Amino acid sequence: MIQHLLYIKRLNKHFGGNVAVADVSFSVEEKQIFGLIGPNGAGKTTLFNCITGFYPVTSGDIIFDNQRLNKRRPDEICHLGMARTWQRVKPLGSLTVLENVMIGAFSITSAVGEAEKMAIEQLNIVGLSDYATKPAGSLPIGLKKKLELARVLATHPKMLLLDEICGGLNHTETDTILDIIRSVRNKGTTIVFIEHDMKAVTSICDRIVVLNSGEKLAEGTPEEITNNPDVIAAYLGGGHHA
Amino acid sequence: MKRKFLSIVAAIVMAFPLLAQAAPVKIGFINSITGKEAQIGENLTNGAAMAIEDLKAKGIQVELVKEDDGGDPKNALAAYEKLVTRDGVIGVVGPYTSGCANVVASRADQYNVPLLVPAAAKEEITMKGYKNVFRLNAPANVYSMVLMDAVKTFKPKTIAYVYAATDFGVSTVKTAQENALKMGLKEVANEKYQQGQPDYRPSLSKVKAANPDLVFLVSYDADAILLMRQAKEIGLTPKAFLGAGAGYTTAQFAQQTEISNLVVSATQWTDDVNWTGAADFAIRYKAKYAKEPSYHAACAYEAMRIMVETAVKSGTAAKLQVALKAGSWSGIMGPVKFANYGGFTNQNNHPMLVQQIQNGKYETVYPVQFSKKKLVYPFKR
Amino acid sequence: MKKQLTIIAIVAAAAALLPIIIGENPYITGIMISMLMMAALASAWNILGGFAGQYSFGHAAYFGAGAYTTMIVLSRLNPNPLFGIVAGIIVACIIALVTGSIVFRLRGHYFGLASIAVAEIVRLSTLNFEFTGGAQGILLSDVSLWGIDLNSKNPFYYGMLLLLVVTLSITVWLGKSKTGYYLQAIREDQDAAASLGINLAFYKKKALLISAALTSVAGSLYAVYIRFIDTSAVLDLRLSIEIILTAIIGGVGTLWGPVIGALLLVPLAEVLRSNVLGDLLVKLGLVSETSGIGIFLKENLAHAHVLAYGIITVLCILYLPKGILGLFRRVK
Amino acid sequence: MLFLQSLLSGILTGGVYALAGIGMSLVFGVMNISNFAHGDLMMLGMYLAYFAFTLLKIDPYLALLLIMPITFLFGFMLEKVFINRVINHPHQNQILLTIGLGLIMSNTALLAFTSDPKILTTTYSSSAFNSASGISVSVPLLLSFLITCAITAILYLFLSRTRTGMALRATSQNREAAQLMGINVAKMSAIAFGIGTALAATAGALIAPTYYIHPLAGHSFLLKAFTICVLGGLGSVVGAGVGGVIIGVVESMASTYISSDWKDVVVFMLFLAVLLFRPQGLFGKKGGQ
Repeated sequence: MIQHLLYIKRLNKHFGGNVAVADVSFSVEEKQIFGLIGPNGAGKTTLFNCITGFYPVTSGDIIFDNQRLNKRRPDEICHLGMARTWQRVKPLGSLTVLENVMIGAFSITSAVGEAEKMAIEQLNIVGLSDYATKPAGSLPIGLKKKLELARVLATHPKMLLLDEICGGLNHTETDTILDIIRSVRNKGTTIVFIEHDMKAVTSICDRIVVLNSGEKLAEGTPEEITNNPDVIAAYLGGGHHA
Repeated sequence: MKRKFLSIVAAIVMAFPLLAQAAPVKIGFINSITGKEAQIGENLTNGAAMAIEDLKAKGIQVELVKEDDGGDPKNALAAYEKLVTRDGVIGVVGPYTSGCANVVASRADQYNVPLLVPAAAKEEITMKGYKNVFRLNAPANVYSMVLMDAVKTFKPKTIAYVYAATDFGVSTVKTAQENALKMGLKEVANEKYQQGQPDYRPSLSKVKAANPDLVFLVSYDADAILLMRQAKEIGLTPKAFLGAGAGYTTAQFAQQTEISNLVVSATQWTDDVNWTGAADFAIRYKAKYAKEPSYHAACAYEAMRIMVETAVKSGTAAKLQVALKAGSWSGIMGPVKFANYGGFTNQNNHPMLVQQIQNGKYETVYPVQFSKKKLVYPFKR
Repeated sequence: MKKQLTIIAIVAAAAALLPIIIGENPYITGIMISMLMMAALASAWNILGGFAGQYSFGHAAYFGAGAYTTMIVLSRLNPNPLFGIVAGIIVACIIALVTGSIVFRLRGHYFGLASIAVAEIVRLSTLNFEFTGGAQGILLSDVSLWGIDLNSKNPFYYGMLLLLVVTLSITVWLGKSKTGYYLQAIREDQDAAASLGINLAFYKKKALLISAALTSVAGSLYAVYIRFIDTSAVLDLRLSIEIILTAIIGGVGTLWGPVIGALLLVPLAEVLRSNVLGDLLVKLGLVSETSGIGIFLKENLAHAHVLAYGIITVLCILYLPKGILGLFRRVK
Repeated sequence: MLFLQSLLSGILTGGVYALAGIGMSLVFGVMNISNFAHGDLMMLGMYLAYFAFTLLKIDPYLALLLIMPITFLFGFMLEKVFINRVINHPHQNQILLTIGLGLIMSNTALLAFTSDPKILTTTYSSSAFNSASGISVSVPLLLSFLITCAITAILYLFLSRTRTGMALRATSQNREAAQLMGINVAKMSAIAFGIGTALAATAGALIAPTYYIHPLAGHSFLLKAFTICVLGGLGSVVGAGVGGVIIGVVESMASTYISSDWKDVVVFMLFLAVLLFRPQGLFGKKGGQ
């Protein structure tokens, strides 16, 4: 039997009268790169916020690594091995790049020296070593995205939730990030991926779920999704280009 | 960093000798010029200033060093220490607030510079046996004592207390309760309030429901007017309103004839008392400051006068202490003598007065030997 | 870290020599005690405000907790002030824990407002209860410790200095520890911090507890030093605001900022209070004592000291939002 | 009887609190600033009413027609000169700026007007309607309550029916979006602060005939105004109105049935309880963060 790391079961999230996520179910296999796509306002980020404990869910279950996440705090979820990045990057502006990554590393060690060592390692992986002593707030957006990635990687997660990690990046930058993601997966980390850039999604994902207006529209391999007429109508027809 | 610190300290150290030049006799005056008690502080400032003027007219020269404590004990202590160690004063008048006076009094024997407290009411100040602490005014317990004595003859049966949650309010009511117990008065309501509220009606309604013969009030200036307005509004009419000093003894309160008529209050001083110079002081004060003198002003005037006159004759702090202890005076506050009695040390056994507002004017009504008018009882609207 | 600790040690050693240099001078020593106290208070506040970005507007509650507990213990239970100090820390920590559990679930404006509400509840309760001395406050005649005369100022000077050194050392140590990094992460972005595994409430509470305990020790020392406390002296909102102003004007989040703020503001307040400036101008013959300006200066300058405080605050926020140390950093 | 009397005086006193609360809530909603100078702006209104009455012989309630435009301009100017320079600064700096401005105002008033409290005595200052059952209703309090209701209604209409009102509301909902829609948010901030100031001053003027006038008199209303804002939901005008009346009644009931010296504690407890269990306030819309 295939080992699933994350199950989403009939998840609902309402804000007052607005339904942001409606009855969404899917599951993510270990070591998969799993894509979550959909037009603006489809509920992708809301779903992330529910999974990572930032929003309480209205109903349904989130099971990660055999643990129910519904009532857990974000920091507990992080310690269970699920880490996330933010669509709008959240650098700890007045701390240095190195210190930002150390904050991530502190979730597995309390020793400052060791955290520093682990952080330097991650900076090397994403190629930010030259910027280690710069304040994080001063980096350009492309490097901030890399920093987000290095910071979550330093928590040594089992699963990584990436919210538009390539958003706002040029082709070269996107390719570097995708390379990093692949290598991370190859080391054993499962990845869930929100992305607008269809090319990025289809080139890297093993499996894709499409959300539209909070509901699950389709699920399948990249080929199945790109050929799905519903998806083309809702997503591509909605003004977005593959 | 360090250098900065040192330079600041050095600047302060150097600034002061400049100020401490030789002068006739130096007296310190600690007062609440700013802060919550600034309003009463101003009365003290005026009273003391008039004393200095009068002394000058008599050819008595003195250098007065004024200090503000802002009502903060820490500042009062700093002020006192500055006065005695930097400015070289041989005697200090003040501070006004009980808290500040308490702290300064507890240090007076350490520096051996006499302190004359003009108007702070807390009993403790002169109950610790401090050699160098003298007090002119009567302490808090006398306020209630004299008020109760004044109405004793009318045989009231019940009493209600309405008072500010301040040191003076709580202390005064505590002694009032003791006195009431002795008189066999029954307490039917006890309403302590936080100052500065716009609405006292709920408390007053409770008092009204208890229907007391006497309503004993301790409030500060503005609160007193507010309370009496709302008392009139809800129709609270006991046989007498007894106001313990402070807010019930101001000219502003008396002017509100609609609400203040026939309110009885205890005070340290009135302008129609038959003490030497009291009436004259009132006239001159009014001419100079365009308002009625409060008892605080009279206390400050007399305290300053006694301090300076005695200091000029003594010349040193030690001699001043002896002279204050031995001397006796008579002036606008009546006879003054700093005596030891009933647990007090160096306390002037000042007879307090009871006054009643009659037709917008304070009239002394008790004790009989100091008064011209009779107490109107019961109270009526 | 070593370097910073060495600087603290050198500064402390120099400060320890000051009373010997100055000699017997209670007035100046008194002002220096106030400076050290304010420096310690602002530094302690800075642990919560500077590191964790949680601006408490209710630190008077912890100062008052220390002062009141110490006075109550001294006057009723045990004449050794050290017991009072320890008891004060315990009470302050209990208040901090309760406060933390309520207010750290809130963010932004709410935290500041809630911290005021808690402090006001503490103040009003102290005013209303009997065992706290209520509105009358608590007066203590004499205190002694191991035969040391606590009527003299030097024990308090060294006590406050020690407290300041401890507070600064904790600040340095925090800056280089996991907790310190976590608190800074919370200050920068709470969501990011939580997503990186930081238990927000736990670390905020930890910072508040450290800050409250240090603040309460200052309160205890103050109480034994002045020997009279009431709510307006040790629990007033004014005190809370003075602490923040000192930290902000010096430079929030820096090691020495709060100290510099205290070294400037306390003497300034004293100069304005005692009207040294007005007297100086008169004595120097720059202004005639009987002229309009002279009379105004003599009579009103004391009135103006809170006004001056207000003006300095506004100018500081507009032109030096990062405090005096921020200015130096910009120059660098 | 006692119950009815305290309920009534609670509601009426709450009306004035409400006005102070509404002004603060509006400023909060549009500018996201906690205005610690609000009490001092109330004090300004008290003095204006006092001087209008003593110097110009204008009834304090009539003087509102003068006070409101003057204080609106004053608030508008304050915003332009000081507040808008810190609009993007951290909250704490904004708070400290308003504290500083408040200190300047109250201490300037201390220098100018001394700390002698002024008493504004009108012919109706201590008059009341007395019912046969013994319940009395203070005339000035009733008048100020009615004026409060009228002002709140006008403000509500202004916010919901006029272009400027709608722009204010849009700015309050989402500053960035409003800017994108072409609303001049800087101007809206100044207008909001002007209205907030005018409302604070009006509250001050309304309370003047039944209260005392002192440079620090506004301070006791500052924390109440905050409590009201939080209770009603920061930024909600209707919420603040209802919140004010609730606070008035709670205070009045607490002093009748608990004790008058504990009533402020009860109010602060209520404040914390609201923060804990309903941080968006009674009328707030947004979900808790």
